[in-house]
Amino acid sequence: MAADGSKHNTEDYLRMYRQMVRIRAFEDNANQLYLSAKMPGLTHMYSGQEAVAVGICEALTDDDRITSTHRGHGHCVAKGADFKAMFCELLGKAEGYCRGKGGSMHIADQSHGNLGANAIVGGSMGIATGAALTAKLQKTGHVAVCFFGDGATAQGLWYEVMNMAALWKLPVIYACENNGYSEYTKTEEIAAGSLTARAEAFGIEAHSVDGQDVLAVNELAQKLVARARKGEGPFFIELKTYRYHGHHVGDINRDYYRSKDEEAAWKTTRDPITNFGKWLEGQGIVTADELVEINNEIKADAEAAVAYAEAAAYPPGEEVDAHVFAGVDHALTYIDGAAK
Amino acid sequence: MAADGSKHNTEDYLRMYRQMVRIRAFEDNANQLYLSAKMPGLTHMYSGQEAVAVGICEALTDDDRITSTHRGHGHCVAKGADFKAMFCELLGKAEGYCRGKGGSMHIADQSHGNLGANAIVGGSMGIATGAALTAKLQKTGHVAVCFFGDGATAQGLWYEVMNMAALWKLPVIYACENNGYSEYTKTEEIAAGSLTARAEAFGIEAHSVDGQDVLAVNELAQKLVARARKGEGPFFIELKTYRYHGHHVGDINRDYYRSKDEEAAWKTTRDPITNFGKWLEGQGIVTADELVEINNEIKADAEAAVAYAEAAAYPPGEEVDAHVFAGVDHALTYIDGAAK
Amino acid sequence: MTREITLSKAVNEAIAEEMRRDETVFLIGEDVAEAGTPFKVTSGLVEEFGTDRVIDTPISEPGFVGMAVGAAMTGSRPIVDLMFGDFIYLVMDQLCNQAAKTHYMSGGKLKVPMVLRTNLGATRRSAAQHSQSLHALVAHIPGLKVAMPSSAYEAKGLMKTAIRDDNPVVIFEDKLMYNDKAPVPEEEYLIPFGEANVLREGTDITLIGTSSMRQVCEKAAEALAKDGISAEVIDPRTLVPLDEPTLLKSARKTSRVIVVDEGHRNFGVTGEIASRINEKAFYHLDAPVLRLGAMDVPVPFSPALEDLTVPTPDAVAAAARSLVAGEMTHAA
Amino acid sequence: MTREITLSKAVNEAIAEEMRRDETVFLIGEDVAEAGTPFKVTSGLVEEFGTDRVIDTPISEPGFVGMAVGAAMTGSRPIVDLMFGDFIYLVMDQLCNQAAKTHYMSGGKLKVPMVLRTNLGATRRSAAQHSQSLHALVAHIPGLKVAMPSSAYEAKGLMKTAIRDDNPVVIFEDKLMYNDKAPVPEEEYLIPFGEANVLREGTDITLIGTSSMRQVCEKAAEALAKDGISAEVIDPRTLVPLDEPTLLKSARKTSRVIVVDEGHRNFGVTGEIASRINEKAFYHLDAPVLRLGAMDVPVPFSPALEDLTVPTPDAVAAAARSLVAGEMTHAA
Ligand SMILES: Cc1ncc(C[n+]2csc(CCOP(=O)(O)OP(=O)(O)O)c2C)c(N)n1
Ligand SMILES: Cc1ncc(C[n+]2csc(CCOP(=O)(O)OP(=O)(O)O)c2C)c(N)n1
Ligand SMILES: [Mg+2]
Ligand SMILES: [Mg+2]
Repeated sequence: MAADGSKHNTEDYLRMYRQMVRIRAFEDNANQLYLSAKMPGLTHMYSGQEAVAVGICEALTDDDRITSTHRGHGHCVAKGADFKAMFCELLGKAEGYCRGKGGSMHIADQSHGNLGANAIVGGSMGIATGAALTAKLQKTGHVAVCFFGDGATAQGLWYEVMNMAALWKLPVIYACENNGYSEYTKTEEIAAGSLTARAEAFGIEAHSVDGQDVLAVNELAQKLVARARKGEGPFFIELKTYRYHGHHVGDINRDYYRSKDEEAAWKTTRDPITNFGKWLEGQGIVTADELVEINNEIKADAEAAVAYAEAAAYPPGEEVDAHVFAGVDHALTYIDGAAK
Repeated sequence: MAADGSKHNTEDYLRMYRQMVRIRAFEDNANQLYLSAKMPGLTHMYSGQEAVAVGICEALTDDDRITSTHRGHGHCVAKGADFKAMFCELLGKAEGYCRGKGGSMHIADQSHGNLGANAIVGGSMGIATGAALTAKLQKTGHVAVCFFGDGATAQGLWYEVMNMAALWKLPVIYACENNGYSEYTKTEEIAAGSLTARAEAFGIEAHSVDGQDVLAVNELAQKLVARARKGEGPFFIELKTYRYHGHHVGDINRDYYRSKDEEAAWKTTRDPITNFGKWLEGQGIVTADELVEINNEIKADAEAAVAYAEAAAYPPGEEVDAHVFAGVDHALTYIDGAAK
Repeated sequence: MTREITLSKAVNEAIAEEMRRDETVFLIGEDVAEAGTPFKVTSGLVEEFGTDRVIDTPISEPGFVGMAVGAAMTGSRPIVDLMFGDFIYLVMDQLCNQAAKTHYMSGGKLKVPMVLRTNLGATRRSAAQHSQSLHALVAHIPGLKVAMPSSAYEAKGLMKTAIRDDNPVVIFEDKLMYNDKAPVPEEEYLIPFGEANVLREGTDITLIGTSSMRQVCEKAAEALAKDGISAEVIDPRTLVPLDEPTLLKSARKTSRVIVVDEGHRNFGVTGEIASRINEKAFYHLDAPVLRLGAMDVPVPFSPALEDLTVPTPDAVAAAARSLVAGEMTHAA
Repeated sequence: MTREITLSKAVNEAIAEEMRRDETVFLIGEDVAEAGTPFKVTSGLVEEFGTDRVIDTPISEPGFVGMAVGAAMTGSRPIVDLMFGDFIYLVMDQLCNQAAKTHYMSGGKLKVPMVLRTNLGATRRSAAQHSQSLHALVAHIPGLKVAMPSSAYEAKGLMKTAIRDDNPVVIFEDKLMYNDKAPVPEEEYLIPFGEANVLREGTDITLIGTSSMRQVCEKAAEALAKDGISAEVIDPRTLVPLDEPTLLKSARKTSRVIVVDEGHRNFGVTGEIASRINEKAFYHLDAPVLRLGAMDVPVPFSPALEDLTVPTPDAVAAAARSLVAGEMTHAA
């Protein structure tokens, strides 16, 4: 662990721990829902990468914005979302964050500044940078964090917005979660040169950090967020991490691109939750029993939320053409000029 | 001048000189055609940048491919095109390189490996890289050169294709003509960081060279082309140069973004043709009289080609729906299923 | 008070007025500040509003459209200047996957109040990549509103409505009309979306023309009047929403309709408008609804060819005469 | 010899056969090699043809489509795999400004023989950015051919024709049909572009269905047969070129037509087909040509909503019954 026990107070540590456990619990349940064919569509598990979302989001306020990805549950939880509204969304229920219209790949939580997951790889890079533009123009002092994967660095959009962010000193942090794979392909096969150098070429300060170490991530994030607020941004962070599951929940037989040994090694030696828990114990901040208690409590929370979501109602059919246009109740009559 | 007289033979030098003069003569006539309202549409003058096109294209064979830009006459001439077919194209005549369908912004010369000018800034970056992919897959030993301006470096497409070119070691050279402006904006206002660093971040060897010095450009191009043929590519070259005219022929009052003094300084001290002419004289390769003779001869050629093009016929109306699809004489009947 | 101003000036006024009214509005695009765009539409704005609100960008269309989406989601009201309508292909993902869907995907939680202003129109000898009229593409995508001003008056009124709209709106100006003058009130006015404009009443045939095809239809109607044919001319003004009631009312009255639009004919705007009229006014029609669009070829550079590709008043009048005469060209 | 194979397998065979026949053909896209695409359509190809001809790319859709254009211009015949049809927005510039126009802009000097294969289709619970059917966008652009296979048989035959075509061809496969089997000959065959397939003859009404809407129409026709209504079912197979003669012949025979397509209805494919029939078979029609498309909303995630957005056999049959019964829903 990068930080020593004195820098943060106990409450902060425990919140970080709990948030990581909440993400893991959310994912375990989501995976279970999928495997038992209760979840429509498919979904991408964040398990293994918890320290990234939590380390960064703990450095942000509710007014700071984030944009998220297809692998977005972790960011959503870390930014403060509620289990019930999340599970409802995953099941396409009316009480979901997006009234069931978005699902796993588009979950957004406006109340906590999460501008949404995105099913277009790299698709939110402009959005995050634009949020930072609002922050600069309206002098709000807010910061925007753009989460994306190593695979997304191949999208040209990133270079376009980095250039503008650098020219205009926008308060945006590009957070690349390098989990070693983009779908079924190793990162080195799809990324030439160096990721940090790519940002630096635009005059953007770049950092590389161990994405399994929540304290290291948080410490860096605190610093960069504070500097971005003062107009010293943009910044780039590469976070080295690992996804435990397949690319999506259906990606089961994956030996052809990734060995079981490699997976086991990360899970046993580099798990962000286990390791942080051990550190907390070592520092005398919690006992092993207290950790178990936290884990159990969160697990129960998640299961209750799942049960709630399963019982919840689908949106009524008449909502199908609502929300196409803000201010228009039903798009179908509106576009035919009937509602004028 | 970067090279000493012994490296090239006299013939090469004179051809380079002539090619630069041919570009200038072409542009002077094109400009005149526009100002006298004889040319339809508008066009972008290459004058001032001649050493770039000539220095690079002289390192290529007819089988090597180039892609060009909205400011493309120079590349076209340098790659071996004929004045008559070029002027015919600029005037929309049937004998033009593209039967009048392309015009200045789309002039292509398949016979000399020019895959065409492009009116989408950055639009040909994929095309050039794809030409290099064919060269690699079919082991032709050919090289592709992608010409583009400093402004085009803001297009995300470049980063996407650089990444793939680097991963697959494609024989492509990205040649960025940095003329200090993109339309009415100075390069430093639209480009953060460093252009060469952007290529280097992808592991691509990058060079910066004086684009007014035809020998320096040619020497570098010769080396890199030879290495690209051997599979040591891709490469990036930034060529520092200057456009003498406005952004396009109609951009007359331009003091608000560029001073007359700056223009005068480049024209009087940095002209690629004058300076190369002086060097040739200094080396005893030609006399001042011989240079005048060359200039006059080319001027006469250009004027004859203009006269030819002015007298040439427009394409017949029935060609309007030809060439939409290869193998289809008339697209309008074809798309309605009449031609099956 | 009404004076005559150019379409450029009308757009400029609309933007300036809205920027004065609402400080969250800003303008972003290539060379929109000092240069005022190549068409000089935005000249003077940077002097009044400064470089914070009139923002010159690098040549990064997907990038700055994406940023506009994010800015709009967070309390700004960006107006994006896309220099040529042909560049809309570059921004389709940000426009159609992001801007158009965000409100829906978020179940109404997030809004994207942004305007994308761009242009259309051939015959400037600008060849295939600077002459397209691509409004059909965006009209197909749910979540986008699409406006097609047909004169300085509409350009101003629709632009102001667009800027105040809480949704992404795409406005296509005809680049050949920037210097055309039309009467425009001094006083503030807005033109609501979804209200077609009946420019000329008639009884024999309805000519529906979008953007500058309105003028083409008006000229055709004048020529037809000389032949004793009374043509009604309608400008839909917005494609999404489309004022079907007004179009249907006219079709039911005249029983004959021609739809004229400068986009390509094939799988374009005219097919939709014609189909809706056929579907909903079928039993009132005396003849098939005809359609005139840009020829289904890339726009050629040569003036000798380019002029053949766009609908003209003569072509519209000729089609109208044959319809009124009851010529059943395709009856076989 | 005919056996039953899946649509996936049919596409795979078409690509493999053409790659064997012509060594300038190569396949490029994300995870097309070892992974064989998420839909496993290209499995096994890399083993036979190697990584030089089955090329995995980074997530750079505009980049690799642009490269395919350049490769096609210089003697290769690339097949581009675009993982989801929704990503077509990202490649519109390279596809529509470059690939579609190069032959024309060069006056016939340069050719772009490439295939872009992608997919369409909702109801996989994949939400708004992975469920779109965007074929109307490309059908609008001159210079592109557009094929819409409706079964394994068409998927193979059209793919082989596409690969041999000297022009850019976009093929939209229905991602819900990848595992559907159909009889496919062992022997080589090609399906020419511009030849519609009359799947079922009928006399009362014509149902035109693209892609999987063919099956929807076939099911509707079966239901209608039980009611004594004789429906003709036609699959256009290609949108560009469109086999107008076959469609018109049927319309003139049955006098009633419904066009069904899974793209959005507004400004989409159905409008064009309906308009052409109205225009050229008007005097033979007893009723307006009706259109069924995907609902004009972004595709919602919730199963409860998503299922409402796509045309079903029931909806087609109901529309057909009302047409045949002469109900003039919109006659007012
Ligand atoms: C534009 C686009 N191209 C392709 C895809 C398909 N796709 C979904 S996730 C993914 C891999 C993303 O890799 P990375 O960015 O590293 O994120 P990770 O999945 O590892 O979290 C791909 C190719 C997509 N959704 N969007
Ligand atoms: C995609 C796109 N965006 C904008 C334009 C308009 N435009 C034409 S040339 C140009 C400036 C290009 O600058 P640069 O690349 O430096 O080339 P230069 O004109 O200096 O040769 C712009 C913005 C365009 N043609 N294409
Ligand atoms: Mg990854
Ligand atoms: Mg420049």
